[in-house]
Amino acid sequence: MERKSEIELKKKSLLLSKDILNSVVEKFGEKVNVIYDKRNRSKIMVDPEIIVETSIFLRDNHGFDHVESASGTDYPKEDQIEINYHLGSYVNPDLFPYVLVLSTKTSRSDPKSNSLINIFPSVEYFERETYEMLGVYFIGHPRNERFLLPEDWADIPPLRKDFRLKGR
Amino acid sequence: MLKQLVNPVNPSNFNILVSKLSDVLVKALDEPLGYAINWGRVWSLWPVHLETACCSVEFGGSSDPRYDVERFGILEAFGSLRQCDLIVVQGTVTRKMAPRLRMVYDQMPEPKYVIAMGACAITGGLYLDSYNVLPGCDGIIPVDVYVPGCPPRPETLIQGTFLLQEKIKRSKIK
Amino acid sequence: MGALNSEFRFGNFVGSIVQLVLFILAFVTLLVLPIIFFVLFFVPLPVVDGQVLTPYLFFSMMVDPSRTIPVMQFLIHTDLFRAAVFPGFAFAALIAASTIFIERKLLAKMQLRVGPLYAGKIEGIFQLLADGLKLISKEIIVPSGADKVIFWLAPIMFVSTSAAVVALIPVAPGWVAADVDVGLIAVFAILGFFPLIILLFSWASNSKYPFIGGLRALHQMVAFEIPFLLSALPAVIFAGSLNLSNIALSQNIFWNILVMPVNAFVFFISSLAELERVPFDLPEAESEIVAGWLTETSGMIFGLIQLGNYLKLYALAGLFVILFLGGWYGPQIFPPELIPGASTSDVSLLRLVALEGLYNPVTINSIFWFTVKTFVVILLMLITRGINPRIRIDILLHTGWYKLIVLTFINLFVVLTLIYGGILGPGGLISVK
Amino acid sequence: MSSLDEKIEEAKKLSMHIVKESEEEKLMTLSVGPQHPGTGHFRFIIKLDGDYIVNVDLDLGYVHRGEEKMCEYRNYFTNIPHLERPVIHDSANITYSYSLAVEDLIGITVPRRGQFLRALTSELDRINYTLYWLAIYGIFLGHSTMFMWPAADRELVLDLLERLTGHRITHAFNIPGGVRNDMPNNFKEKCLSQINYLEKRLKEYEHIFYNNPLFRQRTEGVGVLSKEDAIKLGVTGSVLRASGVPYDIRKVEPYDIYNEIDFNVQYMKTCDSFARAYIPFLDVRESCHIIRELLDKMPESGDVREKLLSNIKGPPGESFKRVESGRGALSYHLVSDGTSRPYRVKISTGSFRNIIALPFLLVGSKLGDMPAIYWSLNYWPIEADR
Repeated sequence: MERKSEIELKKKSLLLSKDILNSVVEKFGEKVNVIYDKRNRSKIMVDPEIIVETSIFLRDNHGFDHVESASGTDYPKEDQIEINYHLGSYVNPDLFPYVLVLSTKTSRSDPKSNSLINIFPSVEYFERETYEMLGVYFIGHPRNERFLLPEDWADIPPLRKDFRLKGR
Repeated sequence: MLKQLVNPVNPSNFNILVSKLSDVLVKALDEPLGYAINWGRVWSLWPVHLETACCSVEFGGSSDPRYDVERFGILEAFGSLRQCDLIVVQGTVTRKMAPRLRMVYDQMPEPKYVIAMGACAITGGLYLDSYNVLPGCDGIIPVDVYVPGCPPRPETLIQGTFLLQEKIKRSKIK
Repeated sequence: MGALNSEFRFGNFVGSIVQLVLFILAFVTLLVLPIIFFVLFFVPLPVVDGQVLTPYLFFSMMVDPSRTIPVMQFLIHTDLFRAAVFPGFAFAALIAASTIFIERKLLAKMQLRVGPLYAGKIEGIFQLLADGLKLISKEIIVPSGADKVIFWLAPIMFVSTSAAVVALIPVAPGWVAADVDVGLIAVFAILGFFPLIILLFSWASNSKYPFIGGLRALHQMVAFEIPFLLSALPAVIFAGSLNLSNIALSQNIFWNILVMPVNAFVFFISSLAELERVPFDLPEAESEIVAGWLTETSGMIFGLIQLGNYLKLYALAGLFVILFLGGWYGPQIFPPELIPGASTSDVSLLRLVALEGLYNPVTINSIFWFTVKTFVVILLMLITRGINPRIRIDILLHTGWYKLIVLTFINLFVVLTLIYGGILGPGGLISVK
Repeated sequence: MSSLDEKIEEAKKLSMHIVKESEEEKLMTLSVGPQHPGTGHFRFIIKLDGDYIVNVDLDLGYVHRGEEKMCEYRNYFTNIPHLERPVIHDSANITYSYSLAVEDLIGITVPRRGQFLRALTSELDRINYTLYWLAIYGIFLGHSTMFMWPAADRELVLDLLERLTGHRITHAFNIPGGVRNDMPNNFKEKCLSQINYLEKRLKEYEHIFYNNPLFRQRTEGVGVLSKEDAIKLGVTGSVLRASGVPYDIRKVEPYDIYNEIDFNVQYMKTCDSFARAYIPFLDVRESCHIIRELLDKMPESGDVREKLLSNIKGPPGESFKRVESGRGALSYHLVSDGTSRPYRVKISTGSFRNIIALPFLLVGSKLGDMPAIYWSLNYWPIEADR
């Protein structure tokens, strides 16, 4: 009994995610890559220039209305910083368990990205934190400034991989 | 001798008399007053409301009905730091908090005492290698009593205040 | 200036106090007594019970202790004694001190705790002494840029103004430090000083939080002044006098609270607001404005203001008793003589124990009932602290200006109807003969 | 394109920093915290126009300890002790989420009894956290009895947790693969009796606190966060549910055993501070119910833990797992590069997501409402700073 409902849920979520991913790929074509599509989680990688359009498309057509989390990951070998937005929905009950990872990449030497603050106001502090911790400048964000670290912080952003902890 | 002392023409002699008298007075008053005031300080330690990190949960827990530090005259949830005489450094001191901690210490009236609560406040604890954490608060303010634990149980904190009380009892008043 | 003994015990503390007393005794015999004799030679002294009061009389009192009674009788009728000791400052301070202790214990019991326990062996009875000693010996910080004169003066003004209110409260027939004919008006006039003092002090502190607290205190007290005064009015109409003693005397048949319960309630609420107690402790709201106008107080300045606050608490509770709870009236429970047959006895010690001549059953009874009633009112004021959260300033002002003022008129009209109907009041059916 | 501009304008209307620059001189600036009885470990700078707040600027980071960086230097198991420090009184949930993420990464499932024990600690810690939160809410509103009562009953829950896990608050009980120990003897009876007692006490709290007219006056209609705004700001947990969105991770995305548990999602539609203060209280009631059900359905015996190597290597990949903690969704984004240490750990906490609503709610309200609004947001500063 339980197992059956489990399988049904799984099927439903897969169908749902397939639907969303297909529509995004259809709209933006080659600029979107689907990285993975697991149960209730899928990740798409978009080109930096269309991040705003993609998020508007996701918000208006599929009902993603907030970010669960936004963060960045430093990849020094590829000379890139990956920025992830974990999108979720409070409006669409089908999307309640579903989290879509919208990610983009920016270069490490001049990290810049378009801010999503006008589409999802909930990214405000997440983007400020990412700016501080990884040095990614968010174009359009009103406050790219000191947030969590002390005011006199003069080192490189701490979550970069070349920032080493003392004694490690 | 007495004639010399009370001779009003020579003011230095009069000063000697006064200072002798005041010495006698001080000797008589010092010990009982010292006892009295130290006794007052021992049973009336009001901690300042400054939370540096997560030990504040156990600090708050120590004033709950089971541990009830008001038994020992420790009144918590006090408003202004001007009326407090004890800082309990509740856990990790970050680089951002350190200047504020010092500022709070400087603003408190004398006499003031400091308890470093938790491993982080003593050495940095679990966060020893973190980039934003100081290795203990004793580089910023002088610590009287160290209370180890991560976090220390309320009983341990109470034990720490006992040690502080012992220290106050043995101190000289100014 | 030797280091203190590490054997720090309460007994040692008492021992040191005894040592201090012995020292003072020696000091007195060697220095003070000669000065007294010197003074005696030139200064005329009052005549007590047919004898001139001289130190030689004291020696004779050691032999016959009952001879002290006339001296004490003389002393307790002096103005200084009344103002400073019995119905005045010392009595009120004692009640204030016990109020603080009772408050802490009562709150602790309400909150499933034990409260102060170890300072002074028996249930932490000396907790207040410890706090006081600590506060006396603490550094006093005057903030930079503060108006030093006002900063130092305001706490003293606060205490003396509280003491002035206390001086107007009668505790028994004839037992009042200042028996003025416009007693009630005087009380309200003096209470009107508090907002000024608080505002001056908060301004003198040169800090933001005290300033907000001071403004809040001003708003609050001004808003509650009018219902406060109006709620006391029916009692005045009843008694036909503003004299507090006369108001109390007018209630020998029934208590005022029976005909004006609404006004008693309004008076109680207004006095809570006047005292800045929970739920009206907005000027000291910790979670909003640190400690309000007390933020920059340290050491004895804080201690003095607390003392003043609790003196005020006693004064207003006493005023409530005088106005509404029948003053000092209560069933006579003290016997006409403390020890029967002591007056005819030859043993002078027995006469001393029986307080022959000093003991007045009616007065003692009045004082007893007054104190009991005052403590009941104080307890009511304390209990509100345990069961209520803090109110917000706009709700408070709304309550003061709109609701309470209207409520006071209800009882005013009831009382006026009863008086013009010829039922109550001076010359009514039920009234003081 | 015009529609995009319109939407951006609309979003700007929701902007959190309203400054009337022309009236700057009239304003009074107050720095609230970090040494302030009304804040705790963080600071906000408010500007006052009379009694009204016109601008709020948050200053976080007083307890920022760099947990995310430290995670990259420790392996999957040694990360547990420091990861639970941000919320030591809700440590079961913060490690629960981490364990789920690690298990998702390496692809194991926890034995059935272990899942029940995890849920049990999680619920007990939720009660523990919420009672502490309630105590602080009481003292923030000047109600000292309401500080003492929940704090006293919290000790009973702590006794249970100490018996179960070995420590009062920092348990380190939920680890990748299951839980550390099995339940001690007689735990079930003891737990049930404590829960029964707690439910009786909850009624008394309602009498003395929630039904108090003064408390209602201070919170009802204060700090209204409408449903639309709550969704836009992406708040979570009790704040979201008080705004009328029945979103509980335990229900919408059941983890471990929660799909077999029958419980209700508590939500209210009044959107004000009272609702935000009342929802966690209702959650405690629901938790009592869940604990009873868990103890009832728990298998009598069995493994509690999938044995793992102490130095497990995560396969390259990502996982994102969340649980419903006392403050809302608590999620871990774990990136692994195939070594025994995580490559990147991002902790997204309920507090960090809820605090975004504070400037939004405080602007335009009175100074006296500040504590009522601030603490109703179910915010724990250390967790936001990490």
